[in-house]
Amino acid sequence: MNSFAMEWYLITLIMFTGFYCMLVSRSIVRQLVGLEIVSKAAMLALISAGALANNLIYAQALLITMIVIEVVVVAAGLALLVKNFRLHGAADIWKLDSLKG
Amino acid sequence: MNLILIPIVLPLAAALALLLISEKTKYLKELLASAAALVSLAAAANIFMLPAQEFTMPWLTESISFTLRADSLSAFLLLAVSLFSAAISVYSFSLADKGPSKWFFFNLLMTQAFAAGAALADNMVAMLFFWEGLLVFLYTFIALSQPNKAAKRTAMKAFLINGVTDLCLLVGITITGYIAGTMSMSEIAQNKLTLDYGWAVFGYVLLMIGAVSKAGAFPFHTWIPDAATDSSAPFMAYVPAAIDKLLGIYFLARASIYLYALNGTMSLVLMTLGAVTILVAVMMAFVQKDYKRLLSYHAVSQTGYMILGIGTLNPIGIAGGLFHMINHATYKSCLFMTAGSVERQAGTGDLSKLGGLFRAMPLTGIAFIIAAAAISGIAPLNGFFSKELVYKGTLDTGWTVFFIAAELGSFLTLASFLKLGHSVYFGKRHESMKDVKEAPFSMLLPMAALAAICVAFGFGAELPLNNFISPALAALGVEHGHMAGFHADKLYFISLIVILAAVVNHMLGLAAGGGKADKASDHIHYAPVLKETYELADRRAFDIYEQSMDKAVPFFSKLLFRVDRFFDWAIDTLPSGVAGFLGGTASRFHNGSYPLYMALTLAGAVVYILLAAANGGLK
Amino acid sequence: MNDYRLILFLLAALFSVWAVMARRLLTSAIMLALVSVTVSLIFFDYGAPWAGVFELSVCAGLITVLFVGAVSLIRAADEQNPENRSRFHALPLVLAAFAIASWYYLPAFFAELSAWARPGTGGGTIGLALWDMRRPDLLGQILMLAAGVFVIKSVFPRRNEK
Amino acid sequence: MDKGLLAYLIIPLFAAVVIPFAARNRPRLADVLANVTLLAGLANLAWLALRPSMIAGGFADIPGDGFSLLLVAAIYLVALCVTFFSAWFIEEGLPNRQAYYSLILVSVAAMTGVVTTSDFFTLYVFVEVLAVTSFALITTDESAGGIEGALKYFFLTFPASALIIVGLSILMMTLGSLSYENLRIFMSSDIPSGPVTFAAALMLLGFVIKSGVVPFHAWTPDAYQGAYAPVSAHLAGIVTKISGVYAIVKIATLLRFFDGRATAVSEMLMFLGLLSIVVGALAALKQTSFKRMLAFSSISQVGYIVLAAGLGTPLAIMGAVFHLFNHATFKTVLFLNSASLEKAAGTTDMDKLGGMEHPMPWTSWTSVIALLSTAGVPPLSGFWSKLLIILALWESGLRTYAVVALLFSIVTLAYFMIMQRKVFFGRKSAAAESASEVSAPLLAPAVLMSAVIVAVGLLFPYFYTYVRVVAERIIL
Repeated sequence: MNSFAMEWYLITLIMFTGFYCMLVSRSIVRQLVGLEIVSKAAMLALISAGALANNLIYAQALLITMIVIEVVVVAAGLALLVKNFRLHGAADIWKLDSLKG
Repeated sequence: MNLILIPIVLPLAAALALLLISEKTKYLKELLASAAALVSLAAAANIFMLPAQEFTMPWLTESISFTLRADSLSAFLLLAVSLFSAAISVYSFSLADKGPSKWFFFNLLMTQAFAAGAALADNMVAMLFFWEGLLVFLYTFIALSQPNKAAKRTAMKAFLINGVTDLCLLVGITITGYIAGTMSMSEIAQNKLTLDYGWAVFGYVLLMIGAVSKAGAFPFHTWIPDAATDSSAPFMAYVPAAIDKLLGIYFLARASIYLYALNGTMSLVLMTLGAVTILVAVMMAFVQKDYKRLLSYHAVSQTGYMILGIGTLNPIGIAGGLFHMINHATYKSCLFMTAGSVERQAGTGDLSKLGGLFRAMPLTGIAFIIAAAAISGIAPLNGFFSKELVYKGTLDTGWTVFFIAAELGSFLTLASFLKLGHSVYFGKRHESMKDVKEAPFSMLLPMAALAAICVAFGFGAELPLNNFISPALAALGVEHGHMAGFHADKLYFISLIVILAAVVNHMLGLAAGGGKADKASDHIHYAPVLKETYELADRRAFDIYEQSMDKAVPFFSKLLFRVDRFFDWAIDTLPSGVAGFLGGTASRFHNGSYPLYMALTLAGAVVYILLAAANGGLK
Repeated sequence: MNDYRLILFLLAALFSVWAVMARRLLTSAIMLALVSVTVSLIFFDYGAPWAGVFELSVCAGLITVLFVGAVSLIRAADEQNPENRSRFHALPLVLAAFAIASWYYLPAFFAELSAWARPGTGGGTIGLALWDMRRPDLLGQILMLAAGVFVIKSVFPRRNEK
Repeated sequence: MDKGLLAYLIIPLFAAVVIPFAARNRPRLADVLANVTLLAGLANLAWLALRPSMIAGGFADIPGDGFSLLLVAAIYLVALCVTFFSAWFIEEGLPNRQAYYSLILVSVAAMTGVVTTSDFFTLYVFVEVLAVTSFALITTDESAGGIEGALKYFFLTFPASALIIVGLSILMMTLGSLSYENLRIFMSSDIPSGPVTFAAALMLLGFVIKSGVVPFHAWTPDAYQGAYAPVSAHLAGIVTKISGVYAIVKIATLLRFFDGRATAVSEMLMFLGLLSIVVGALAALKQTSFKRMLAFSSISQVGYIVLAAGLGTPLAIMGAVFHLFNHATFKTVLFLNSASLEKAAGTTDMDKLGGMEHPMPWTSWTSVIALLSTAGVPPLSGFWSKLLIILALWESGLRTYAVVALLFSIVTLAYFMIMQRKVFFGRKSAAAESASEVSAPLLAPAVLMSAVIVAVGLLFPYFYTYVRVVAERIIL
C-alpha cells in the first residue's frame, strides 16, 4: 500500500464522519459542522491528488477558489439558520416537516 | 382540357357554384343546373361519337392511377346518365315538391358527376371512389327531399344498406385487384380471371353483391319503396329508376363478363337471383295502393330481368339485359315523371282517391300509357324487344323454369299497370279533382321525350341494337350474331297470351272489387296463403334491414355494450386504481422528514458509487 | 507517507469525530477550527503553503468566527432542548466498523487509482496559475462574493424607518 | 470560457452591483434596471441567433457550440419573465427588493457562467454561486415554507459538491487538466478509460443530486413548493436545470456514451432517468397543492432529459437539449400561473380552488397550452422533444424504455388534466367567486412564454435545424 492510498483511506473516514453527522444530528449548526467536515475531506483529497500528480500549484489555485466558496456557503447556511431561528425559535431541522405529500 | 373530363367536372363545378347562389333567386339555379346537364349531355354525345378515349393521371401509387376510359360501353352509359340528368333537371324546373331547390340541384349534379365518373373509370379504385361518393349524395338527396323525419330515417336506411354492400364491393375489388395484380379493368380483361380459385369466387360474389344491390335487386331493395313514399318523384325518377339501375347493371356486366369468366353454377346463381327478384317484387307491386310505391316495386322487379339476362351469359341474353337496362331507365323515369305530375296537379298519389284524370291531363296520360305498355312488354314498344331478347337467352340456356317465371312476372306487371292506369286515368273522377289541369310544359317535355324514345326504340329496335348494344357488347368482348327487330315468332304469341290473361284477370278483379279499379288486385291480395304472406310482408318480415334493426342490432349492441363496459373498466378503472395506489404510496413517502430524505440521498449515493466503481473499468 | 503526516491525518479524523460528538455546540465549532488548523498543517506538509495560509486564515479564522456568532445566538434555545445523544455515542463504533470493513477494499482501490496518475510538470507560481490558467475562476470568485453580499443583505435588510 | 458570450455574464453582474446603490431610495428603479438589463440581453441574443441570414444559413455561423447560446437565451427569457412578473407581484414595502433583483441578476450571471464555461472546476464554481443565490431567493418572503424548502435544498444538495470535488481531484490526477476538451480527446482515444470514467461518474452523481433525480429528489418538491412564488418559476424553470441537468447532458456527451464507452455509467444514468419519470409522475397524481404537483412533474420531465442524456446518441442528445429548452418554457408558464393564482385567490391548494376559468380565462388557457406541451401533445413544442427522445430510445433497441416513456407521457397528461379540472374547470368555488383576473403585466410573461411554446412547436423545422447543429457540435 502506498501513502496515497492510506491518505485517501483516512480522507474517506473523515468524510464518513461528516456524512454521519449530517444524517443523525437535528441541530442545523451541527449539520453545518458535518458539511464543513465533508468539504475539508474533499479539500484534502484535492491537494493529495495534486501532490501525487506533481501538480500542486494547479491544485492550490483550485483550492483557494474553493475556500472562498466555502466561506460564502457557510455564511449562507448560517443566514438560513438565523432566519429559521427568528421564525421558529429553534434550530432543529427534523422539526421542519410542514411540506409533505 | 380533355373532353372526357367535361361530364364529370362540369356538373361538379356547377353544383359547387349552386351553393353560392341564394335560395331566394327565382330561376337562376334551375337554369344553371339545366344548362350544365345539357352541356354535359352534348359532351357525352360527342364522346360517344368519337373513338375510345383515355385520360390518365398518376394518383395514389404507381399501380393505382386515376384512369378514365371511354370505351363504347362506358360511353353509352355516360350518354344515358347525361340524358336522364338533363331530362330530370328540365322536369324539375317548376316542380315544387322536391325539397329546397338549391340542394336538390346540388345533389342532382353531384350524383351526375359521380355517376359519370363511375361509368368512365377504368381503374377499380377510382371507380370505387366515385361509387362511394354516390352513397353520400344518395343520403343527402333523400334526407333533404322532404323536411320530415321519415325522409331522414329512409335516408339512413338507404345509406346503411348501400354502405354495407359498398363495403362488400370494396373488399371484392381489393381481392380482385390482388388476384389480378392490377387495378385496371382493361388490363384484367386481357387475361380474365376464372373461378377455379376459392378467393376468386369470393371476390366475384362480393363484386356481384355490390353491383346488384346498387341496381336494387332482392334482397337489397327494401329502401326503394320506402324512398318512394318518403322522397320526391324526381328523385325516384332519377336515382333508383335510372342512375342506380344503369350503374348497377353496367358493373354487373363488367364484373360477370369483362373481368371474370363465369362458370355454369354462377350463371345459375345469377339467373335464380334475377327470377326471384322479378317475382317477389312484382307480387308486391301488384297489391300496392300508391302510385309511386307501386312503380318503385316495379323498378325492383325489372332489375330481375336485367340480372336474368346477364346471368344467361349468352350474347342474346346479355344484349337483352343491357337493352332492358336502357329501356327500363327510359320508361321507368317517364312513369315516375307522370307520377310526379299527377301528384303535383292532383295533390295525392293515393289510388283510391284518384281517377278519371285522362281528360284533365291528356298528354301525361298518353305518356303514361306508352310507358306502361312498354314496361308490360307489349309489342312493338321497346320493352317488348328487350324482354324478348332476355326470354330468348333464357330459353337458350335450357332452363325453361326461369322463362316461365319471367313470363309470370310479365303477366303480373301488365295486370298491375292495368290496375294503375285504370284507377288513375280512367273511371270516375273524384269530386275534389274537378279543376285539375295539365302539368306545365317543362314537365311535359321530358316526359314526352322519354315516351318518344320508348316508341322509337320499339319500332326502330334495330337502331339502338346496332348503335348502342352491339358496340357495348363488343367493348365487353362478347361475340354475337345479328339481332333482329320485330318478328312474329312463338315468343310474340306467348306475349299475346299473357296480355289476354292479364286483361281477363283485370276484368275478374274489377268484378270482385265492385268495379273499383284500385281494388282490382284484391282477389289475389286476399287469396288464401297469399293473404298471410302479404300480411307478413306488410309487417316487413321479409325486410332484412328492418328485421336486423329490430332484433339483431339491439342484441348485438347490448352484447357489445357489455364487452365495452368490461374494456372500459379495464382501461379506466384498473389503471387509475393502480396509479392512484402507487401515487398515494409515493405521496405518503414524501412525508417531509429530513433524516429520511438524507438517508435516501446517502444510500442512493453509496449504491451509485459502488456500482460505478465496480463497473467503471477499475475492478 | 511519513509519520508526521499520518499523525496529522489521524488528528484531523479525531478532531472531526470530536466535533460531531461534542455536547455543546461551541465545542463543536472550536473542534471544527482545530480540524481546519490540522488540515492547514497537512497542506504545509504537502508543500502547498498558499493553500495552508488560506485554510488557516479563512477556514480556521473567519468561518469559526461566523460559527461562534451563530452558536451564541441560538445557544439558549439549544440548551433547553438537548439532542438525543445516543446516536452520537454510536459514531466511534460505526466509524470503526466502517474503517475495518473498508480496510479490505478501499486502500486497494485507491492504490489502483494512484497507478493511473499522470505526473504533471509542477512548474509555475501560484499567481501565474491563478491568473493564466484559472482566470474564469476569479470571475466566479467575484460573483460568489457578490452573491454572498446580496445574501447577507437580503437576510439582514435595512429596516425601514417607521 | 466562451469569450463571445462573456458579456452576458459581466453585464448582469454589473447591473446587480449597481442596483443597490442606484435604487437605494427608489425601489421601483430596481425593477426597471433589472428588466432593462435582461431585455437588452435577450434582444441582443435574438439578433445573434435569429437574424434572417443566420436562419437562411442553417445556423452554420452560430458562435461556439450553439448549446451555450441556446441556453443563455433560455436563461434570459425565463429570467426576464420572472423579473417582469416580480415587478408587479412584489408587495410594496418588501424590505429587500433591491437585493432580490440583485440576486436574480447574479444568478443569471452565474447560469451564464455555467453554460459558457469549458472547464469542470469553473462549472463547479458557478454552480455553487447559483446554489447560494437560490437559497436566498427562496426565502425572499420569509415564510415558514420558504425557509424549510431552502434548508432542505441546502443540506440535501451540498454533499454533492464534495462528490464533485473528489471527482475533480481524480480527473485532475489522471488527466492533468480539467477542461472539457481534454476529457473529450481522452474519451475519443483508445486508451482504457480507467478511473476517468469513475471520476466522471462521481461528478455525474453530484450533478444528479443537484438536478433532483430520483432517489436524490427529496428536496425538489419542498424547495419548489416553499419558494417565493415568482422564484419557484425561476428555480424550476431554469436554475436547477442549469445547475444540474445541463452538466449531466454535457458530461454525457463528453463521455461519448454513443461510442459504447462508459456503458455502465450510461445504463445507470438511464435507469435513474426512467425511475424519475415513473416516481415523479406517480407522485404528481395525488398532489393537492398546485406547486407541489408542478414540482413532481418537473422531476418527471427531468427524468426524460436524463434518460436521453444517458442514452447519448445524437438523436437522444438533440431530444435532451430540446426538452431542456422546452421545459424551461412550459414550467415557467405553469409556475407563473400558480403565482397568479396565489395572488388572485390567495391559495394554491387545488381542493380549495375550482372554476377559476371564469374569473381568470387567460391564466387558464396559458396553463392549458403549457400542460399540453408538457404532456407532449402535437403540435406543441413538448411533443417534438419527447418524440425525439422516444424515437432515439426505440432506434437503440430499448423498446421497454421507449414504451415506459410513452406511457408516462400519458400519465403526465392525466395528472395535468386532473389539475386543470380541479383548478380551472368544474364548479365555481368560493375562491373563484371573489377572485378576478390578475393585471395585464402579470399575464404578459405567461402569454409570451405560451407564444414561444406554440411558435417553437409550429416552427419545429427551423428549431430542429438549430438543435441538430448543436448536437453535431457538442458530440463531434
